[in-house]
Amino acid sequence: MTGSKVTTLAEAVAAHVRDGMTVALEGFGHLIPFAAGHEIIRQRRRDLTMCRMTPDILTDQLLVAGCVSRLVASFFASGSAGSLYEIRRRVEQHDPAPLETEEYSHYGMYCRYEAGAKRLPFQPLLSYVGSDLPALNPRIRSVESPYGEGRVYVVPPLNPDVTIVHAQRADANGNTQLWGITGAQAPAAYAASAVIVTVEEVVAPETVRADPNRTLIPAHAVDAVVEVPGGAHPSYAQGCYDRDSAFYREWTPISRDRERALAWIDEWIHGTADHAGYLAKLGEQRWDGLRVAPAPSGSVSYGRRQG
Amino acid sequence: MTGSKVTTLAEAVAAHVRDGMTVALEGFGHLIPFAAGHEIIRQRRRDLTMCRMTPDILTDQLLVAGCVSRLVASFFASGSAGSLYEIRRRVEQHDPAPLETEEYSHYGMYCRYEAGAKRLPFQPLLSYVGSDLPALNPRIRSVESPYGEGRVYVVPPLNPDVTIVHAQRADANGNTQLWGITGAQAPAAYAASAVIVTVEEVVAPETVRADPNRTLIPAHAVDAVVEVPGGAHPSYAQGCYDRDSAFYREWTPISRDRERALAWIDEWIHGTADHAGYLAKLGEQRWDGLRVAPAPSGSVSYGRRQG
Amino acid sequence: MTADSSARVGGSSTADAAITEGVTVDVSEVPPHSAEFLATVAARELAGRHRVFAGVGLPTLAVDLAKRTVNPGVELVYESGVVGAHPEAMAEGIADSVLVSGSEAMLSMDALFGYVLQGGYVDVGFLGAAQVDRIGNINTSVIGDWRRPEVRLPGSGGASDIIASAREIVVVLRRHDPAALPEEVDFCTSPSPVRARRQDGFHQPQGAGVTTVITPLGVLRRPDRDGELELAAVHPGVTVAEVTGNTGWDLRVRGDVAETPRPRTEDVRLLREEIDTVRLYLR
Amino acid sequence: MTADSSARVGGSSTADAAITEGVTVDVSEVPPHSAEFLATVAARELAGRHRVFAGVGLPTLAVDLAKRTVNPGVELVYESGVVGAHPEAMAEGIADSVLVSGSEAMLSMDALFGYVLQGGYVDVGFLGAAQVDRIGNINTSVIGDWRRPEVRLPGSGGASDIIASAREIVVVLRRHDPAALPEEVDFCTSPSPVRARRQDGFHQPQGAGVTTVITPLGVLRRPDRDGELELAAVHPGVTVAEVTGNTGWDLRVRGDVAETPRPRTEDVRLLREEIDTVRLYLR
Repeated sequence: MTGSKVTTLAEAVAAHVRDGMTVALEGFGHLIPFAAGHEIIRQRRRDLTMCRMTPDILTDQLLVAGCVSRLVASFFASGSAGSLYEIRRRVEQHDPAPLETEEYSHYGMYCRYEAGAKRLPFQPLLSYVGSDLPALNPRIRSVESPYGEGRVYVVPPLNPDVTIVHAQRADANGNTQLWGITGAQAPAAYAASAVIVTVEEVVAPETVRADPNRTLIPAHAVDAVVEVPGGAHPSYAQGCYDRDSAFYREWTPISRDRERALAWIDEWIHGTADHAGYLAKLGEQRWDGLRVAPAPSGSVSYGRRQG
Repeated sequence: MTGSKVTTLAEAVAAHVRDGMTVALEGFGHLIPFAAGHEIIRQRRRDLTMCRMTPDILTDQLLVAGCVSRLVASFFASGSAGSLYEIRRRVEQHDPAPLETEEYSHYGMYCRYEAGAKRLPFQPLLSYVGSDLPALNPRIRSVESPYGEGRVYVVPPLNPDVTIVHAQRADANGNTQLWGITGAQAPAAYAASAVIVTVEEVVAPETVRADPNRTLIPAHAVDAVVEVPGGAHPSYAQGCYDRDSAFYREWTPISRDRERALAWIDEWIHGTADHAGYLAKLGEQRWDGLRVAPAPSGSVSYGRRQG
Repeated sequence: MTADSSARVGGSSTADAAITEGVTVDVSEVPPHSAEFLATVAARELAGRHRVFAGVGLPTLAVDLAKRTVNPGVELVYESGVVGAHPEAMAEGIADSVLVSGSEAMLSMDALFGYVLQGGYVDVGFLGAAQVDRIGNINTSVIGDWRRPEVRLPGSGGASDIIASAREIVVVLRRHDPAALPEEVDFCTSPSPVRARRQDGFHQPQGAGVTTVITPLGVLRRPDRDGELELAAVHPGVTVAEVTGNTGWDLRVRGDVAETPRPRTEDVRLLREEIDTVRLYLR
Repeated sequence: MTADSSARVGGSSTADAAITEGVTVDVSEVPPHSAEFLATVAARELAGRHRVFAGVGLPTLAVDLAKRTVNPGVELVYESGVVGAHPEAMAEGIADSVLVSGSEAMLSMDALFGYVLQGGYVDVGFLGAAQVDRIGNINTSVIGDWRRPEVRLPGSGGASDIIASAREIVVVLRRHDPAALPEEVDFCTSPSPVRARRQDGFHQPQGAGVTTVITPLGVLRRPDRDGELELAAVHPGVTVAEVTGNTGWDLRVRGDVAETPRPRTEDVRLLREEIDTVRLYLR
């Protein structure tokens, strides 16, 4: 599966994300694929089952925009910055409509992607003994250890129709490299039928191949590669730009008022043609505040056989 | 668990490897901890249960030297270079004594380390349906999927008393970085009660911390750090030196003749005080033939928050 | 072993003996319900511990303070995969880039939850909660009926994974009333080993569960894996009766109940001027 | 689809049509039992395949040749974790440093076996064997009784993992006699899906099992997941009767049995002068 997979975000989303699909947008606090999520909003997809360990503001926005009817997740708030009010309105008041949720712990959710990627019928973990979570979620089941230590909880595979991730870089074939917090991106990609990777930069194959241990998602698992600089904003890309924590704080009052949230979607997503337009609207000055100073990893050698 | 763990190989082996223990020396073709294995021979340990996915020449040598009475493994030959005759003599002719073996496939063996590291009572995998391996090895069992897809084979945890690995570099606290083929080193280390890491180079903490994604075994899992340049010979260390393929070919006739093999152990292991002595005996010229040209990975940035 | 248990009752003006070794230092008058007070008390719990798994919120603040005061060598572990963080600035959340840059290891989440946590390497799991009950069950999921809750809380995150495998759990609560400390939680997200044991035939978790709950009124401890929470210390100006009256069950009071030492002014200065300069947690 | 099935029977001196598109090229007279011959036949099996999992030994040689001739775009995957190898020299084994340097990805073994293999990304698993039987079971463990074997073979390595999940398996044998091709293997290391199905109630492997066996006498194929191996091609100078007489069961012969095209002199030159210059596999 060689050959360039580079395309535009509009084309990638149009080609791979369809109404009613199960879509994983992964990125644990870091490298959250906001630009791709915003494009799903622009294309007005409906009735998606959204899979994300930490739904974050991105899910709140997709819910406000009416794209999502079901949520598979393990944390229903926005990191340190408080509640996601659209999620709360849906769950607590069924306003404007109920939201079906399927809930795990972080490791339970991660193990679902692992089982999905490995085509295992289930994955055991040590969590949940004594917890009410299995009663709430009948997909959490248990099996007896055949070695005599009693029963252990298991989770079933999660195999999204599409997984979308953001990374620092990939080559045109889709060999994808990320560093910093790597989240559930690799198993979520391998678990999916189709994978879209957005990156800060499409780089030469030689750049990737100089450091193959950094490739966490090889080309064979990737269907579309899109260069989207700043594509994780307001989350961050390690070494590229920092989290827009001010935006995270600003979202709380926006999210609390459904009309304001709708207006935000209209202005910032439907009101911009693409992510470049969104960033232009954000402005150079705000972006300047997110810049980070370089902190080089240093280079190691892989060696070449001589003679 | 901060503070230097740097010691000598003689001290590390004396402190952590005792007769009758279950010892994992991992490294999949790459970074095989030969120097540590040779030190086990020098210290005349007995009755060890040796765990290695690919026993390789190292296990053949430990068997010749009388250190090992039991072998847990998934491949009983020496890569492309043919039979390990000491293993074959033990198994086929019980000469000079039988060798108890416990056998898995590669992924089965890997999953045992995984289950050991994660303290899971078992790990499922898709292998073995229809194979005779479960009949040969009663530790390979099966469980029924609670999601209705039938039974699947599982393997139990493997928790060595000691795991020994070799790596390109670590800091004095034991934060260990390796690249190239990473094998079962990380799960084998986490599965063990004690861990010895030998490295090509002990580096400053700043070097490790400049690229934290390369740390596969953090300090908290490591008990002893030993700087042993060339410690993987005759296997290799990516970027440092190449495999001594000539030695691999030379071992076949040595291994075929038990008296020759014993003489080799006497001359090369008992006849040298330590690994530096072994390398000196090997000679500068032979080492020159294993040198590799540099192939830099290039540097990425992790970024620093400004202001 | 902890700062609290060595402190005297009765509003002494000398600060935590474990820190100052008898030297008199300035103590701060910040009220016991303040984030500064809670964070300082929480930070002291980390004296002598090797490895701490810090959850979202106030725990992030407390571990930062601990690393600057009572335990510079403490190894900070985060569910995002960070091991041995050396942040140059306060982390605004458990996935902040400052936790990553300069850390000792950046593991996969599988290695973090599987090897580090389930592997038994975490001494203290440091969590926030909406409710903690008598035997140390934690609720972070819902208030009310979970089919249509009054309040949808964040859910488990890593909490129900952490409680199963961390050696012990320290919880910081920002309220102390019968709703936050009920006889039994509305929903058990992260179970006490007492509750886990009732699930007959299951492989039992290795963790001791919640051993310490720090609230705006005092410190509750559950010294016995099979036991219940009891009052170990009251904060300055708080009476034992106030604590028991605001707890949702008949709270047992230890015979040696202590008074919590006040934060040092230096602790409060560090929190305000060097750690949480943006007032993210110090609300 | 394969080179063999498009070739004519009867010792034509024109080489493989799939490679040369009708142009007459020099063919080599290396004997069919030579490593050069076997590697060339094996390499041609890879035309049109995306992703190949190369085992220890002759397969390593064959995939190198395939990448230089019939399928430059083939993605080479090794159990050591290498994905998309671009070796600058012939790999002396599946863990050779030349497979790592310049590769597209160096995955953990968990990702390689779990995600890539079990995940269904491998089109062809390319294995050596001591025995292959009628329905395509592979023995790489022991000859004789496994409790005290006559010959202790290398064992499974990755083979029993690969056969369960690779779309199909190609085996190269260096002998063709009833001992190497018995009615039933002495020990089944890596099972045919036919044998797997007899294990009632088990989640069945997705792979088709062994579809092709290349021997010094000919090429056997098992076109049906539920079927048995049959003779599809004989090597030049070999009769059908020679093959059936040296096979341990009543080998079915296809109506359209072909003659294997000889290697091109260029294939042999590449193998000898550019690939296996140290004569590691070309023994």
